[in-house]
Amino acid sequence: MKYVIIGNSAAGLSACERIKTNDPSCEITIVSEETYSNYSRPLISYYLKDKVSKENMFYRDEAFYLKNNIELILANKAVDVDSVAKKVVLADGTVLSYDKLLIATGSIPFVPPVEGMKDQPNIFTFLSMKDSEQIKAYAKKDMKVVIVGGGLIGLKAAEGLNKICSDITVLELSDRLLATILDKKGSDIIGNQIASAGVKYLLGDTASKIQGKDKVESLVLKSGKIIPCDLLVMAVGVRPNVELAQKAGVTLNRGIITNEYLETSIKDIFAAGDCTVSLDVIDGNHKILALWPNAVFQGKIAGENMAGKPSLYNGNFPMNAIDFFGLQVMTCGVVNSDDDYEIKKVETEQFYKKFSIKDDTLAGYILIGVPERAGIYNSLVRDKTKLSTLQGDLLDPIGIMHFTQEERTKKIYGV
Amino acid sequence: MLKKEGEIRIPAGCAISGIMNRKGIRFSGVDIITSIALMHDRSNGLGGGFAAYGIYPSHKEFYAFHIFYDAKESKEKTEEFLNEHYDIDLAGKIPTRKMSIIKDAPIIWRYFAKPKESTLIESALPEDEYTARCVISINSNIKGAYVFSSGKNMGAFKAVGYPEDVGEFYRLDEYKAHLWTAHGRFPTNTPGWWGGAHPFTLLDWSIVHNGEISSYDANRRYVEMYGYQCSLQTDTEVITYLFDLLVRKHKINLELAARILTAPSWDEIDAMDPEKKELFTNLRRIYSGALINGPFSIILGSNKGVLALNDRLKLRALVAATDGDNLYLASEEAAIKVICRNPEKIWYVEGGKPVVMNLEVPDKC
Amino acid sequence: MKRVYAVEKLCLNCKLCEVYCKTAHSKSKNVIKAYKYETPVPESRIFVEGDNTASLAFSCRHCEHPACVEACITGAMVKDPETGIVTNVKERCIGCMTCLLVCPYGAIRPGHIAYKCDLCQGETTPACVANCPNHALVYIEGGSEK
Amino acid sequence: MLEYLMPEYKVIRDKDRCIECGACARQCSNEVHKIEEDGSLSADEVKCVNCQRCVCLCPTRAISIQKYENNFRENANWTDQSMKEIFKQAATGGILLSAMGNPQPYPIYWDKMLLNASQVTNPSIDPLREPMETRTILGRKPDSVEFDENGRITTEIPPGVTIDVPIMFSAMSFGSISLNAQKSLAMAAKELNTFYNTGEGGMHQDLFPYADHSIVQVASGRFGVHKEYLERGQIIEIKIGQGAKPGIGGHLPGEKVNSEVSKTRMIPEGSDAISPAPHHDIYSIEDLRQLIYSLKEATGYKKPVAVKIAAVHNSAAIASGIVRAGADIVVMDGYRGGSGATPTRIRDNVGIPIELALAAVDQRLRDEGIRNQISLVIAGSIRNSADIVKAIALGADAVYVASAALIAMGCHMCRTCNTGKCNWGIATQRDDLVKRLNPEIMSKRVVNLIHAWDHEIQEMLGGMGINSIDSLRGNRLMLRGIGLSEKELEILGIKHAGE
Repeated sequence: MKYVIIGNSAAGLSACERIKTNDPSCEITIVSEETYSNYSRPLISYYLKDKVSKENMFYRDEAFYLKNNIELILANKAVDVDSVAKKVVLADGTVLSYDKLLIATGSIPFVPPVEGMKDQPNIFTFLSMKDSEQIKAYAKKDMKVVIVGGGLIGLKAAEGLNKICSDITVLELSDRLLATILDKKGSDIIGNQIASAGVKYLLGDTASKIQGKDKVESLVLKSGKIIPCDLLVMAVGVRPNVELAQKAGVTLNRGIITNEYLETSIKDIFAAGDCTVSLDVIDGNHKILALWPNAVFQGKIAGENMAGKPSLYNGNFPMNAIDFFGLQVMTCGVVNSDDDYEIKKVETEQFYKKFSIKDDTLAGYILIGVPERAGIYNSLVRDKTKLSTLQGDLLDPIGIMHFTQEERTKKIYGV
Repeated sequence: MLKKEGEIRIPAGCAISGIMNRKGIRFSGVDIITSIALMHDRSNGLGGGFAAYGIYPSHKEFYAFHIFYDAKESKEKTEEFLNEHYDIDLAGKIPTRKMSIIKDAPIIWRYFAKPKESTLIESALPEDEYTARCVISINSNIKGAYVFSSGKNMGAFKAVGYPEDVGEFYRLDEYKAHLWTAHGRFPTNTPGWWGGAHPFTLLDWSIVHNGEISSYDANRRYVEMYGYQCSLQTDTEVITYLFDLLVRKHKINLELAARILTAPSWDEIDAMDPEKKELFTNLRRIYSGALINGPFSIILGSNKGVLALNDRLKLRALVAATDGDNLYLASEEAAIKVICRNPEKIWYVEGGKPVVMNLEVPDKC
Repeated sequence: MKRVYAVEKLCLNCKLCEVYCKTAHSKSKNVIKAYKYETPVPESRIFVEGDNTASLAFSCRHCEHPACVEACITGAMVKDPETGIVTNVKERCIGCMTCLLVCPYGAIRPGHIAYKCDLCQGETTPACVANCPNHALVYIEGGSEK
Repeated sequence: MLEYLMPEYKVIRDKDRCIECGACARQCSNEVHKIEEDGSLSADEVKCVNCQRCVCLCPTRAISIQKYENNFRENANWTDQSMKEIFKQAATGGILLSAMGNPQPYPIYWDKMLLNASQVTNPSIDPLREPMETRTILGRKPDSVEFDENGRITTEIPPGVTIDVPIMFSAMSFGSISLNAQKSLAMAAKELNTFYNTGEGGMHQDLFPYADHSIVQVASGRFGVHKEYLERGQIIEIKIGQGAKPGIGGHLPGEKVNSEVSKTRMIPEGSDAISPAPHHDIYSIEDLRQLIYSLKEATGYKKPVAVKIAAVHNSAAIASGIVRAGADIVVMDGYRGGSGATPTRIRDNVGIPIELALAAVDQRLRDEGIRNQISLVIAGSIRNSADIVKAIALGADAVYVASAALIAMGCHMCRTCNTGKCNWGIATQRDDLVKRLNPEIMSKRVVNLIHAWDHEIQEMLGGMGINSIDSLRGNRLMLRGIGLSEKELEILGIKHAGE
């Protein structure tokens, strides 16, 4: 069997492993438009602040490709798919035929139009290794940095740049940082944390105009405020990279729609990772779940199905583990619907815990400063465990003893 | 002052020897003296003795009491006692040879006697038990008197000295017996008391023994529960009593009695067939006090025959040989070969496995 | 593979497993030095939960398909294909705790990096098991209940 | 009221070694150790009973328990001990309670007897090379047997039980000790092929698998006694007395009677289990005979019945009566024998040393010609294998051990069993403490101990030139007294060393 995988990151590589396991004699070709081989996208902020060396960015070495007999094509973009002839056309004209195709093209930055934005050399996005390298090369200590977007990418960029530049301002249009994964209280804690690290942030504001000749020199904000800017990072958000999927003609709804085997609307074309639409098992909605673990998980399922071993994807749910300036933040599922959910929370100077509960099951949580055993909360969400069966309160430090004896025996011995 | 047997327990090493003819053909004491003399080095001159069976055919219905007296008064008291309990048919000195090497001889007297009918009936005891009690009574109550032989048609002859000299002293070349046993003694300390020499006898039991049993006090306290008095504190004495208890009183056959004294190990018993296992388990349980432990070789004589026995671990030498109707037993092989150059069969007696020869025509000679 | 299993009814809540785990993962391998003189203070990879009435020592299950390995964004968390031992390579780990977030057993301890049981890296008997005073931890093959 | 009693112990914590792991605090049921808010540890020494649990559990050996040095004015008559006891009684008005055996400095006769060994005239035996038998059969037996013409024994032989080592575990009831402790002994008994004793408290169902190695006890309270219970035991023991408290019955405080104990004893949960001082159906020897035969009748004459008495002044005559009353095994418990709870005055002042009682009883039964008919088992602080060899040489068939087995399981003789807070999980019914005693580990330790003793017994036997325990029994020539008076030697029936 010939497999072609578009995308050389979490979902793509995870699929490779499963394909290889289930179909050892297969041929796999991976196509990536990146110049680097696989690297861990979430690590680009760590690379920026020199916490991770370049070599450690690559989480699978060359041997991985050799061992798995994978042909890796880098710096070459898949530009078209002929799903009838089962062929993929690359930017350089190469044509690859496939028996099964996986689209794992991930996300691309979403850059909203801003007045005055051209190809200024000091405007950056922050999603790829290349972005990180370029920022690293450009940034100097005394530069004034403005980051548009107080979400995950923006704050990670701020954290990475904080090591280099002393004047950083984050602009967030909504009323709180990390708006999609935190409530106001959580956001305030993060705000304090980044502020104490010397990063400024403005809420309810954003760049409305870029000023400067050849490069950005200052920004006019929505509020009318004008702030100087030597380095602008556009980190408003990402969207699924569905360009190729569109060419192939698969059904889309923002992201690629798949069935539970992660096959797209076109036979033998599968999709996995950030470019897809996933079922959120908590609220039952289909949405983009741009999460590393979900990408790996989907890649695995897609890989198995492609190799002929039926495997079901039952959906996932949003979850994040992030550390900001040394503060550990864990969030999952529903975190900001206080009116529709029963809320249990506790906040102290050291930590913040919040649980959203519905129908005796946990729908989401925020843990700031208390990462311990977050995985158990996650399992409660995933397994829809009836909270009334737990021995002890959710707000107590959770552990294996919260489960009934039968449950914990299962957990200990059930591996 | 050195204490004699009965006042203290004296460990001793020894030589033993025995010859028997199964048909009851009698022969003189020359061979047994030759045999025991060969093992001269195994004794130290502090005790020697013999037992002879079938020597008194003319008085075979009478108890033959051989008695040592230290003094006349002892003899008088004893004879008074004997006259009270027995009808004495014949009494007299046991004939001896004058020998410079045998010193300090006591008065040695012999009586052929039958229990007085009236006193026997009054005692309500069997004749043998009656006699045993009389012997024990003399030995423990009459100072200076010691009955060293009390069987019928048999006799023990013993003295302080080397056994070959003792044999000559008692003129054993002039006696004829179908079973002879002999003993040469090597005590580690003793003033040399004639009564302490071997064989030890009770009724027609005689025993010669080489060894030192480590179970002595357990055995002693066991037999003493059944009316015995171990006044000599010797192994020979306690072993004799054990045989007497098992064979005479409990009616256990001699071979089985030997298997009680040198009981098979629990490992052996566990491996036996169920019936045998039950038997030996019960015997070991009931007769645990009769188990003899420690090194010994013994030759036990009686009117029924002879039994030779080694301890369970075979810690003492004992050789047996057969030739024709004769059985030869000795501590050393050479002591057999010196009187029977080419026996038909010769072997080392196994630990705990008795060698028995029964007289085929008991009480006939 | 052999794993560490807790026998709940025997756990005393003494937490000596934690002490010896820390020591086993210290530089000096000496209890007192590990606790008092080493920086950073070594972390225990086994945790006793509960109280004197009911307690339980818990550590990594070294899953067949470990969620932590799948979720690791750096490639630090690896499962040895031969021994089955799941280890966090400390040189690669950046302490993002995604592994912790996905571990349904709560067996990973947060810190500068993620700390977890490495079965004492192939020691015949892991330190926690060897030092449990009541044999409440056993190191045995398989997963079926004892 | 002003407290006159000062703590008995000091808890010394070496700060240089303490790593503040808190194991001591979590392990101390007496709540001596405490973890302070800053994580440091403190100690309330008044509560310390010196059980050594914290010392043993401390991973850095940072703790030691020392005597609290506080001396009253010296007085050979009014000792500190006697004054402290008065303070205690003046404060509480109660009788003094204590546990385990008599700790007073009375003579220990075991230590005044020496054993013999073979030299030259009689070879010693090497137990590593030669078989060495310690198997013993207990029970009644005839003096002699009769055979049929096929050589089969026709005499009826009463039931006997076989033990591979002359050591059994004496009665400790479920209630006084934990089920795990009992189970450890039961498992050890099974492994060693010997017996443990349920004590007066019935048999918990978890011990049914070890029924073949059980001695069941019938004591004055009759707790837990029913037909099935009797049938489960291999030996039935009537307990008349106990060395630690001759003349009084047992007392299990209600706090120790949890639901399992209550079920097993067949008494209400939380109620005190008080055994009467006498058996109210035994006011004389003929009554004992009736009970012995009732028990035999109830169990079809299939099991030996033992009668256990405390060693008191006229034990010899009593023992003789017991043999004649039909008991198959006579058990005597000396005044150093242990107990879970006993009035201090009785423990320390009533009864006689087991060594003397044993010597007297064995001789008396021999004088009466009945020693061989029964088995004689003794108890009351057998501390090591030499004690056992000496006991058997004096005339015992086997010994019971209890304290030694408990020590093997961790008991440090703090002698506060009566509080029910045993930190070693032995003398307690608190679940959190009981589970500290893992029967798998503890049975192994007990087995190790008995194996070690058995080896030592074999070594000593071999040294004496004996290869079967049968030849040691009553073999008093193997003993010599040291530093004993003529009278003591006479009672013990042994000679002085040098004789």
